[in-house]
Amino acid sequence: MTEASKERLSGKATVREIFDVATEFERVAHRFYSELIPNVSKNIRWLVEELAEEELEHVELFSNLGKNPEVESVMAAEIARPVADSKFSDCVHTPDLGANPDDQAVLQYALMRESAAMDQYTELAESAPEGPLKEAFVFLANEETKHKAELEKIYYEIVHSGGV
Amino acid sequence: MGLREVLTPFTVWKRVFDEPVTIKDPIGRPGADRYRGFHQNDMDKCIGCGTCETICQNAAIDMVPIEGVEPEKGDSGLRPQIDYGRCCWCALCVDVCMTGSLTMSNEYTWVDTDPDKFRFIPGIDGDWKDDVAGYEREGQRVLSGVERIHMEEMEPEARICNFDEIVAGYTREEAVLEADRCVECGLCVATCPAHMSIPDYIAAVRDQDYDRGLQLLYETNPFSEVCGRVCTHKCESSCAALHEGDPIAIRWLKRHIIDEVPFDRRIELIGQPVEPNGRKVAIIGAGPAGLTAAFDLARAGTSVVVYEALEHAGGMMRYGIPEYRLPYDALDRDIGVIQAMGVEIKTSCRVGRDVMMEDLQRENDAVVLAIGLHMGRSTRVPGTDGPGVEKAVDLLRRITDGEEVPVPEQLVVIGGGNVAMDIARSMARLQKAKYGEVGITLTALEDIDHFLADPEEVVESREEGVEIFDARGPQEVMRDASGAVTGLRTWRVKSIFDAEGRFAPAYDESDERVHAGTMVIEAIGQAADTSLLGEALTEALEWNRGRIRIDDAFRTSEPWLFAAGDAVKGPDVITAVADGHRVARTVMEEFSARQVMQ
Amino acid sequence: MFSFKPDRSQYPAAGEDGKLEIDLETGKYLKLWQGPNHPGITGNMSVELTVCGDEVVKGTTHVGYLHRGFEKLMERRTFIQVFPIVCRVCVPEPDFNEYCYAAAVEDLAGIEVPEYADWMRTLILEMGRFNSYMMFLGGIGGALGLGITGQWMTYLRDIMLDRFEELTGARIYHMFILPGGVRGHLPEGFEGRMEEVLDTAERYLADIDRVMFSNSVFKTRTQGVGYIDPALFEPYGVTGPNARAGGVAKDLRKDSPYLVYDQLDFDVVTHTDSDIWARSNVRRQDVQVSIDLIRQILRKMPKTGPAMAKIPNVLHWKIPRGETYIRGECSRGEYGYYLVSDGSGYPRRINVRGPSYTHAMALLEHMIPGTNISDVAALMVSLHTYPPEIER
Amino acid sequence: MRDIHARLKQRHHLGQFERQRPGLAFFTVPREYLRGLLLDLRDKEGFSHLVLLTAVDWMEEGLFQLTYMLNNRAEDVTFGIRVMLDRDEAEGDSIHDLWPTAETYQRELKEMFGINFPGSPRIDDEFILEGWTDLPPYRRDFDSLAYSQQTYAERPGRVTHDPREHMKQKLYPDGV
Repeated sequence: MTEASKERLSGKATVREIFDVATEFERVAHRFYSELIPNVSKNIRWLVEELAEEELEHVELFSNLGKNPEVESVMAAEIARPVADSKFSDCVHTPDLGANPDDQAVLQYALMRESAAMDQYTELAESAPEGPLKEAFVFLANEETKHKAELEKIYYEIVHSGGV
Repeated sequence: MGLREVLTPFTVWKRVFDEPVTIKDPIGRPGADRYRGFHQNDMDKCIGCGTCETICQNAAIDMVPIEGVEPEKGDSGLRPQIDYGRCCWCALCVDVCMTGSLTMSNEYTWVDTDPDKFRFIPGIDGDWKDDVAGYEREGQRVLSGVERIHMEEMEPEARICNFDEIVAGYTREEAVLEADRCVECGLCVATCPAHMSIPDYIAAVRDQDYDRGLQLLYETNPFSEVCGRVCTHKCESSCAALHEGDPIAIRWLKRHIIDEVPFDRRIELIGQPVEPNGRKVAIIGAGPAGLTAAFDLARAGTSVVVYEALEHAGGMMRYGIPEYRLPYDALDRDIGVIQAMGVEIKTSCRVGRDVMMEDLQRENDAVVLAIGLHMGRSTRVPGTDGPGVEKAVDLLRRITDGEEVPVPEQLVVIGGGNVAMDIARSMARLQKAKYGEVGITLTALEDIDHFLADPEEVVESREEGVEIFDARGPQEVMRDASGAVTGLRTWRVKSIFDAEGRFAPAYDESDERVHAGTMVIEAIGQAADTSLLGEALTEALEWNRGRIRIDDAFRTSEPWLFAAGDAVKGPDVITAVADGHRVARTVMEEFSARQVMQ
Repeated sequence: MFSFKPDRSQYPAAGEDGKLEIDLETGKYLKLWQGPNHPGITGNMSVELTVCGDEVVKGTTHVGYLHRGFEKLMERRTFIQVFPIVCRVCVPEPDFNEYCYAAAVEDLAGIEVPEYADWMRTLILEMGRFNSYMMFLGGIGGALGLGITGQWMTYLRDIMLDRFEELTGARIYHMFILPGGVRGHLPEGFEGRMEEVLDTAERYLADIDRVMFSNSVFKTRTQGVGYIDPALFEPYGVTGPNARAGGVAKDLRKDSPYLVYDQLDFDVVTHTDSDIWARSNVRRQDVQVSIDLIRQILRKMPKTGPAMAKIPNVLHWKIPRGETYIRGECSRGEYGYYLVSDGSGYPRRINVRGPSYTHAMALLEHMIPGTNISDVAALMVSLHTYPPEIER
Repeated sequence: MRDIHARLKQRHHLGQFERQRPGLAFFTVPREYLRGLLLDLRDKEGFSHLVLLTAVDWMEEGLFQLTYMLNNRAEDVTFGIRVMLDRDEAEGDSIHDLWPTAETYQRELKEMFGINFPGSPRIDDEFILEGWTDLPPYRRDFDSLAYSQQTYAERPGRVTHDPREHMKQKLYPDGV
């Protein structure tokens, strides 16, 4: 068990730690999808492109938050570490979807990620100190919930329809 | 003659003291409950079929568009306007009304100085609009037949042992009786993707003029053997007759016409194509879209070659639909007519392997892509990788090809569409032959009321012993220590659609079930295999959420390439036929445009 | 009291060939038009009278004032579309048209009408007969200056029309008897309301007996006037009450029972004198028969049961090739529909046989010479003719 | 019913006996045998009631059909006797001397169908029509709709729509 994992299990974390992981989460995701774009066949590229674009918005959100002095002031505070944190942090490590993944594989991965993010942000929205950071987490929790729902619909439409 | 006869008449002077019997104020006197007064029309119930106009012997009724009422499936958007200068109050319009929307109030006084006021639209105009009293026909309509003529079908016990066709087809007597029920409103025509001349060919059945019927069929559909059997018959869901009875069996009547015209006569009736125009078109995929386009193009004098990867032409009509629904010889007759128009079909010729896309592009004036959806999707729930899990489309294809397929005693099908029913019923027949019993469990996400499969498919599947579990979401294919499939674990689906009607299943994890079976067949969805395009063309083409982007006229982003059928649109044979016509028209328009350019 | 015995030996003069020689220039004769707009009850027809003094020497019937070409119109309509037209051939008793037409179509198409519909049709026809007789009794009184009967009979007809209205949805043109059956069932409580009407009618009819049939003026002016020799009945196609008044007990309801008449108990009313008095009396008694029949029907008819047989889709109903003739005993005699189908969706030919066709034309013209001008109105009314049947 | 027909068949060259229902039958007789047949029926067989006399225009076959409906009231039997006439030289034989009332029928047939009955009283007198110069109106080739359209003016302003065409225009104007 690494130091980081031990820390994670301790139950408490500073806002900065959480903030950094989340920023990294979004950044990695954006990079992952962006790099995936050329590797998938053109007919499913729309899907990866849409995903990358959404993540980019989140990356920008975090980078703006980082510059916000109000947020800076609470960075040292300690808050409860979310239960979903371990699953969420694992997403920082990107999977290998193979050389030429199909739409279903991309969707399954995206769904898993959205699900982790939704849980993480929902908890953080509860526990974060009042202020722009909390607002951001509330916003993100909503966003990810919506994304997940939308992705599920796309998933079912692509995979489960045509069964006429 | 006595005095008595002079005096007796005077005895009636007693009546001088009687109350007068006249009605003091006749203007306010209400008509009887059944009085045939001014018309009323329930605007929401009315479907604008115009039957009232047809029956009116005074020509008092016009069908007129109404602001705010737009034409839609099963509703022409028109509503009757009545000219009271002509109306004779016979109420045949009320009696013949298909929905019962048209009634009459018991109001009968109306004074106006403007004669044009007396042309009025019941349901919009008139103070008596909501009056309760007045003439309504007693009970259901009697002026046109309410019940569908029964179609003879094989009993479950008889049909489960074989792949023989289940539906017998109408006899002439039955067909004429069924055709008689049609009121020729034509609401169905808009619903039919190919806009077949349904009322006209039904009239041909009534007249027993099968030559005319066949010609009408071929004007819009070269696949009447097929559509007469397996069409999704959406037309019947917009039939005026369904409002107080059974819709007309449009599909069976179409089949009846084609049944009555021998193959050679069909070719004779259609006639030969026009003079060759020197153009060449390659069509990829010998399914309904590709072959319909081929038929139209060939008849217009174009030289057409259809490239088919599989051993026989027909696409999903042959490889997806089981023989008991669509016998191969029926399909062969439809294809035979198309070939008789000079269409060449190269079977077992896979584009990308046996012939290259670039060559087709080079050697033809246009290429039409009609490849369908032949790749089965998998749920990819845990356990789906490995032996014992099959895809329905693959199995159906193998059954058609006469290949040996594994037939376990007990198996599970995932899916609630027609493909799921097709594979379940096909496997049921194979099980019956092998074990003497059927052991099939079918699970579907949808609840039974929302199955995508045709209701009769569900009914017949059950009759044949398929056990259906609706609203079950697959979670895992169970395997034993040796890796052999033992069953399918599912959760109950709490709800399946969101407010917009899109798929968004929510599960009840506490309601778990394991459906035993040594094989799981996935029949959930299909995808197009676009690998034949090659990387360069795939990159060059524009796409729309996974499908090749086409415009309204079925042009792709490449000027020489057109696409149609399930691969770009879906979801059924008749839509593919409609697409085939449209793409053929586009190709011909393209040729004319090029001619002008040159 | 009065006796009028014209001496026909002098005039009109007859030529060697037996033809009348009427020369208006002599000033001996006068042309007089009775109708078409006269206040009697015979409707829009006229009789061109040639009179000499107050004696009529010649009468010629003219019709065509309400010719609408019904038979031709019917040929242009589908079999169902003919249904709303037929009743219009006869205003006072339209239902025979509906029945005969429907039965003719059913006969050619081989349709069996449900029992309930047969009873209902019988009821409707008797109600119509009642109304038609009301018109007659009012009319014959009016023709002889007895205005009150017309008022009473109009009232009785009106309350019967109320019953028609609640049963069929219309007062005059009921359009209730469809080919295949009838359009509906009896409304709730109909029997009671009908009984009130019949009861009222009987009371008024008793007064009619007093004011008309026990009236010396009426008797004098009708007895021995307008005599038809029963020997003329067959040559002139005389049927119905006109023939029954001459002792011919022919009534299709009895002789050739249609609908449910074989299940009903009634007598055929006859008289022997064959004059206006006899014809009026027969009709007066026949009203009572109708009243009794209506009561019987309401008592005996089934309470439920289908009103319509299963018929093909009327919008393209083709009737098998063939021809048929359906008749019934209407208030004026034999009413019939001759229907010819060529197998298409339209009738090839429909011919309406109305009793007035023979009564008001050949018969009337034959009877008129020798009558007094003042009796012509009563004579016309006594034949009980409705001109639309003639010109259809 | 059938025996009367059988009895008279040979003598009057009767056509096939067509029974419509109990008590009603039709058959055809050549024009020249009509009078003899009617006399036999009237005087020997009890068919003394002339129910009606009318015509049917079989324009397509070039024929007029005269229908003499005779009834035997005692036996409750009605015969419809058909005489087929050449439509171009439409002429029948008057029976006004057998039934005086036939005069009216014959006058109407002359006026409405243009079928002449020489010798029938007042055969050329106007019956229903007045000053009619067009084709006899009950002939099939007289188009009563066209006549009414020529004679009367329609009140303007009425337009109707065919549901099928209307839906096409609104939903798929170019046919797809």
